[in-house]
Amino acid sequence: MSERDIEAGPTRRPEVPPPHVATDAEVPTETIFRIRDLDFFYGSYRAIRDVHMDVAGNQITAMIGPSGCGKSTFIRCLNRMNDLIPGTRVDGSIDYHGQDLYGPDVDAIEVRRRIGMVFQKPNPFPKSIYDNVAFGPRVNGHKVASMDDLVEESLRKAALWDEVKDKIKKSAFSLSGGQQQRLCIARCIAVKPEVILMDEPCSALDPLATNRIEELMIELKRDYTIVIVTHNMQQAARVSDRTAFFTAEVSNEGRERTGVLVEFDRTEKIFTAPTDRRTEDYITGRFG
Amino acid sequence: MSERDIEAGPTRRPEVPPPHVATDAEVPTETIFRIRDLDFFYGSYRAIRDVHMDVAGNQITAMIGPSGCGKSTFIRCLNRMNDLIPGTRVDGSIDYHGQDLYGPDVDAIEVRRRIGMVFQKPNPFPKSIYDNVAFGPRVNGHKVASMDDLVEESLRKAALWDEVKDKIKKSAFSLSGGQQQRLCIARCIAVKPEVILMDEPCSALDPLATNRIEELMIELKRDYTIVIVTHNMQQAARVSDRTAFFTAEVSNEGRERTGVLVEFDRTEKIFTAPTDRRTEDYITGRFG
Amino acid sequence: MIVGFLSVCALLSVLVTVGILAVLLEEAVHFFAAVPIWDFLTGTTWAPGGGSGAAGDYGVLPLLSGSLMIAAGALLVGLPLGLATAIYLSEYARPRVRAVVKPTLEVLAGVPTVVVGFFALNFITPTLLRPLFGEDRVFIFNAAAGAVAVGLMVIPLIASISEDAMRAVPQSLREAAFGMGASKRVVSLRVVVPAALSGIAASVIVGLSRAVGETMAVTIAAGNTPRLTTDFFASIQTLTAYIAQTVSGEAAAGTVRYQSLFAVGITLFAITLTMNLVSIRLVRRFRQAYQ
Amino acid sequence: MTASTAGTPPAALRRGSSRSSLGLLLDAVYSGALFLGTFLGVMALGLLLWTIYDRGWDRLATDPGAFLTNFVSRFPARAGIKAALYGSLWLMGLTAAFSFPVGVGAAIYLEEFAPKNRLTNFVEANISNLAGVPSVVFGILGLGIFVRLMGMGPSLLAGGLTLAVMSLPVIIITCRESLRAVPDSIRLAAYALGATKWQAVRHHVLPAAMPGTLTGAILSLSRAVGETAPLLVIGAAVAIFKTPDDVSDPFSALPVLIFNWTGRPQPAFAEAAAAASIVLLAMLLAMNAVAIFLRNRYTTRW
Amino acid sequence: GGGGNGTATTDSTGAGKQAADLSGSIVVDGSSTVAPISEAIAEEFRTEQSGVEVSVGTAGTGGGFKKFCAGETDISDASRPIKDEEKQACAAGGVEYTEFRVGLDGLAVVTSAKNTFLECLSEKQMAEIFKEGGAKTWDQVDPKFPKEAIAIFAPGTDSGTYDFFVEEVLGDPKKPESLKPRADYTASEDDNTLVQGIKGEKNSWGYFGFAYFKENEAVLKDIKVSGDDGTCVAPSDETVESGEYPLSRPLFIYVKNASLARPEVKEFVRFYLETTPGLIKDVGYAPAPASDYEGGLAKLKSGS
Ligand SMILES: Nc1ncnc2c1ncn2[C@@H]1O[C@H](COP(=O)(O)OP(=O)(O)OP(=O)(O)O)[C@@H](O)[C@H]1O
Ligand SMILES: Nc1ncnc2c1ncn2[C@@H]1O[C@H](COP(=O)(O)OP(=O)(O)OP(=O)(O)O)[C@@H](O)[C@H]1O
Ligand SMILES: [Mg+2]
Ligand SMILES: [Mg+2]
Repeated sequence: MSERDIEAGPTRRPEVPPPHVATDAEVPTETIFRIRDLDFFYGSYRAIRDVHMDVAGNQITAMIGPSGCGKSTFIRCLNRMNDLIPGTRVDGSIDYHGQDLYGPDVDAIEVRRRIGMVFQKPNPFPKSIYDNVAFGPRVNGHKVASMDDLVEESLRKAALWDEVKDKIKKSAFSLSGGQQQRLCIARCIAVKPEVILMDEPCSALDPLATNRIEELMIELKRDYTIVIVTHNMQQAARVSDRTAFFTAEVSNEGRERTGVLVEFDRTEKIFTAPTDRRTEDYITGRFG
Repeated sequence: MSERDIEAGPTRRPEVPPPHVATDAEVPTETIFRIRDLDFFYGSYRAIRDVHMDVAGNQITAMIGPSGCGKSTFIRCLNRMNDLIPGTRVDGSIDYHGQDLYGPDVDAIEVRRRIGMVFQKPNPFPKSIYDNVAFGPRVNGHKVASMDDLVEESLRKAALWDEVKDKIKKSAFSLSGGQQQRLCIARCIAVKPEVILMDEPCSALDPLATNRIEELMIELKRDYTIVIVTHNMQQAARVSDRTAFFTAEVSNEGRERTGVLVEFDRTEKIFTAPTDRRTEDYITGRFG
Repeated sequence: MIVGFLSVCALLSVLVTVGILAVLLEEAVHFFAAVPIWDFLTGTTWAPGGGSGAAGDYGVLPLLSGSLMIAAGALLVGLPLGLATAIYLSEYARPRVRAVVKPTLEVLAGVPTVVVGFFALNFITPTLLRPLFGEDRVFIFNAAAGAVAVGLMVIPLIASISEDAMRAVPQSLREAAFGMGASKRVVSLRVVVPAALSGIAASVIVGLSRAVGETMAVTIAAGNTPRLTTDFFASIQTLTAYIAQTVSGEAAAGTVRYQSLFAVGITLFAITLTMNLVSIRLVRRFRQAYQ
Repeated sequence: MTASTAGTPPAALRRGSSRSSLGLLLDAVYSGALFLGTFLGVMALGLLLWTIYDRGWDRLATDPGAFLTNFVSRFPARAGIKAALYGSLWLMGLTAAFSFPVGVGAAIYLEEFAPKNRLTNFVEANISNLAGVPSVVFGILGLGIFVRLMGMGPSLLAGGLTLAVMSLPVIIITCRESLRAVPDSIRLAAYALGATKWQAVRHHVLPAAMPGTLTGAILSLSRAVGETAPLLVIGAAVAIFKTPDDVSDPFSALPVLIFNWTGRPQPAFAEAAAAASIVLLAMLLAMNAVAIFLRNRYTTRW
Repeated sequence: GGGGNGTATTDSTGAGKQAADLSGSIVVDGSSTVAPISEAIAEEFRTEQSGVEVSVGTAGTGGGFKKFCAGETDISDASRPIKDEEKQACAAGGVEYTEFRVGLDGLAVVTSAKNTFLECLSEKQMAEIFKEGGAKTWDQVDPKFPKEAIAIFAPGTDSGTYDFFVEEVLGDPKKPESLKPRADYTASEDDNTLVQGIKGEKNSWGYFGFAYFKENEAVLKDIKVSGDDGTCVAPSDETVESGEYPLSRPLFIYVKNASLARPEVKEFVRFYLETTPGLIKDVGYAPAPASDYEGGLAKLKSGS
């Protein structure tokens, strides 16, 4: 958006190589998100800095990086979820299909209709399982032939149907942690958004369920664009087309931790021949 | 507790081999929990059935199994956390150091002081980070030389100190998902219970943080007994001494899903030479 | 469109205030033309002339002290009992007990205040206060009885509203504390109450407002003697009692006596407004948000 | 070997094995005090109910039919509450119909939509302040605005509006608090599904806030229905020999009648007043039952 | 005094005709003291004119006049004569009216049944008790009485009873030579409340409506009142009605002349004046001298 003076601000920038970010030329598909110079502030605290990234359509883009490096913050910028936290600020630009997401005449609601999200902490509504899933289509005014079918289909895709089919009218709060997580996935895909943002969608899932969700993602990417945050490197390697590695840069004598995008490239490349030293450190052996 | 008629009840039990459970003889250390014939009911729904298990002291016992099979339910029985959900019922017996945990003159508060817990969903108090950690020692009336030191130590152990040391008085809600999870671990170890129950303590953590928590567990087991629930098979294999595999048994035409303990043995044995077919299926290749 | 409707609703409450101020000021200005505002605010005798138009003394302090005594006394009774009830119902009581006690208390919020007044006069004073503090010490009409009566009326408000606030605290917070071996006392006092503080404060504001604004019960039980005193066993008069007495009395419109009721009304308005501004400040400082 | 080198041998899980006796004592004192507090409150209020029952039951029970269907009379034995009962029922309906939607609407606006600024703060203070305005003053307001300015006369509509205005503050305050208590994660979840603010409120936040809101409605409507002074001021009748047909009719109301009867010299009127109080409370209970039923339905534990 | 009789002309329905076919509604508001009489009349009137709806409110004499002079009511109940301020308001509101006296309310001067020394008080002694800076203990009223504090219970300054008593005992407050009433006593607008207070304090003294004394004779003791001639008179239905008992105040209704032009109002007022003497004792008051009612009926005739 605005031309920011990169060197301004009180932060002493440590000497690090500039991030290696694959350019558009390497990407065959259409660019859905075009992110430039993105900074995000919680009050005066800068949580992420200078993110430059292009998210391609019909692909799965994975975000990896240590806890607290700003992955959730970043992904929440993509559908303006952060608008809802008071005292926050976005700098830089995110274009969605060429349109500035934070432009003055952009309706955040419309943005969120098109760009769905699954949160890191499962947050079902205090309603029945059925109503949790049916809510999205209802409020989006989707004409559905049969809501029951849509609910079943969504729950099936999220690998939850078998477990809940007999208690579909029971409270979503009576589900186990992993079941709630899958419910939130089902809820998100039921509205059929254009882009699906998933913040660690499999963190509470066993390998079997994880596998089913991964299959779902691969199936979905034919029609949708998917961005996921994951701590599971294998998962990123398995499902994603491109991977972004974030890390927290410590400066000002350890007082400031700012998330930066270290490297963003084809997943294969990231996991086999990372350009940045830090990526390599993170990917390789040392950490289980 | 009571002699239950195993064949009674409306559930048609499918033909399955009896669980293979290592007997006490194979266990070198003292038995801390002696669980017999444990059934747990949410209202009329039986979530777990017939669990028979001995948890050894100064060991890490891992619970694995598909989502919704009753791991959380089971682990919450061990410190009577389930007492707080109205309409639930425990059948069978859990002895803790030879004393019936559900006996008439047992004080549930006393139980929970000795048997601490980290929950599956991070649940920090709406207080500062510092107060979250200091809460337990304060209310338990621990005499501590310096609360500041205790807080720092606990946060260090949970691999969170560096990230939060400059915002220790800020609200715990301003932490990232993984940071909240580590905060809950720090909060739990600050009260120094005899047993620590951890329900997926690393689900939101990156490999680095996970590694640190695992190191913590191994360090802690010198003095404490640890029971963890994890979906991460590698984690179970890495840290635990013994592993229990649970699964959900489907009966009554798919209408009833009850958690059962399939196999419980030394971790090495479970991962290399499982006795039960279902364990093997779960452990091996097919899933991630 | 909907937001428009909603904002109109909010606007309405402002209009009500404007309306009240308008109807009060309309007459109060005449009053203050006759009685200097300084005399009104600092005078220590309240002796309005009778309806016959005799001149009187209009020093509001006796009424003010009466109102403050009743409010303080009512809070002294209502706050501990109300909060105890709220915590008990939310954290301790079995669902059945709660299902009975809470609605019962709420019905009591609707007992006509006349009835409560007579209860105080015929029961609280003779069978509670007098045996306890001595027949000679306790006048038949006394501030204490009025305060207890109003305190009783405040209980359902504080208990019920606070209880709802406490129950809205997510169970996961309780679990977190119980999981560390906290007792119910600790959980309720250190986790639930702080998390529900905003709602509890609201209940106290509502209760206190009711205590200050209550009329009939006080009129009957506490007597109607405007008197600057701190003796809880003496008969007093509150601002509201004076208003009620005058509004449906004999005083002719246009007399200072009649206009004085509007001046008292404005005073009351100013007091409650200050009280509320202060309490909102306080609450904001201590509020904990949860997710 | 012991499980914990740090501490006590793993023995008793009995009460007090690790907790200090002071702590235990405090626990006991605390729970005792809570129980006692609740008990005292309920007792006192029970006693109050009993005195009403004691005074009024005989009068009510001797000929309930006549008591309910007679109009007032100068002879206490013949006096009935018909007009007042109808009037109160009408008032109850009107008051609820006005104050609940408006109160909830205002609360939603202030809590969910209004920008958080000085103005909202002021409006908030102003609403709490209205809660402390004595009912008589609302009567004066009603007389000035509804009866005179808007030309409604001493009609049911004017009475209902006056009581509604009086009930508003408590409904708004409690509804706001309940909205505030709804975890943000619920709002976020709804927004992420593309819900508008209003949809999120309408489908999730408001239902979750319903229990508290209904409590506020119960409390404030109970008060409104039991209120005398404002009705007297706007001109409710103590004696009227006709039940209202529509909202423009003059009316009587139970508390007005009760007040009037308790002021009469004959003790028999005091008994009739107590009997009328019983009817009023029964009416309230019936009204509350609806709200309580709804409240129980909406109750969720997070 | 009355505000002059109206100029309304006779209605075609015909006055005085006892037809059961009248309809319309009549709004009565004002003093809660007079309301029981109006209520009783309305109750009886129904049997004659079931088509006429009468409603009786109790906004107080002052509140009643405010409405009356704004033209909102047909009849205003009053426990005192209309005041100058109110006359002005009525004139400003264009409301002309006729005053009718409808009854007498005796004031009983009482003490607790536990009291042993109070039998009769002169108006002078009562002035001593009730004036500003008056007696604190009984011996200051009469040296024969014990030195005990006087506990005074009396209607609030805003009641007609108070006004009447003050004027009767202390003199017209508008005259500078009159005594000022004291303010440090326990007041209540509700006579039943006063009864409770007086019965509970053995050195109590107070005054209120006679009817309340009659209903509580067991716990109260009446004090005879002696006027200028020095004879002690006890209050009773007879002494109040005959005027022998000095402390009784008149009760009024004020009727809007424009309303009197309506046949149902006129009929109601006529009925009021004719029926009141027969039923006023039911509600605890005494009838006014017969001449008052006759005069009223005459006014009614001439007015139409
Ligand atoms: N409060 C409750 N009321 C009713 N049923 C419940 C409740 N909590 C859990 N269940 C059910 O009990 C079963 C076991 O749940 P539990 O939470 O123990 O699973 P879990 O093994 O921890 O799963 P996950 O790995 O997904 O956390 C599930 O089918 C769940 O739906
Ligand atoms: N609401 C908030 N207010 C202030 N700081 C916040 C807030 N939310 C997060 N932060 C801080 O911003 C940084 C990035 O947080 P974020 O949630 O984006 O991390 P993350 O990469 O998602 O981590 P995790 O893997 O643990 O979920 C963290 O240091 C965190 O403490
Ligand atoms: Mg995150
Ligand atoms: Mg679980």
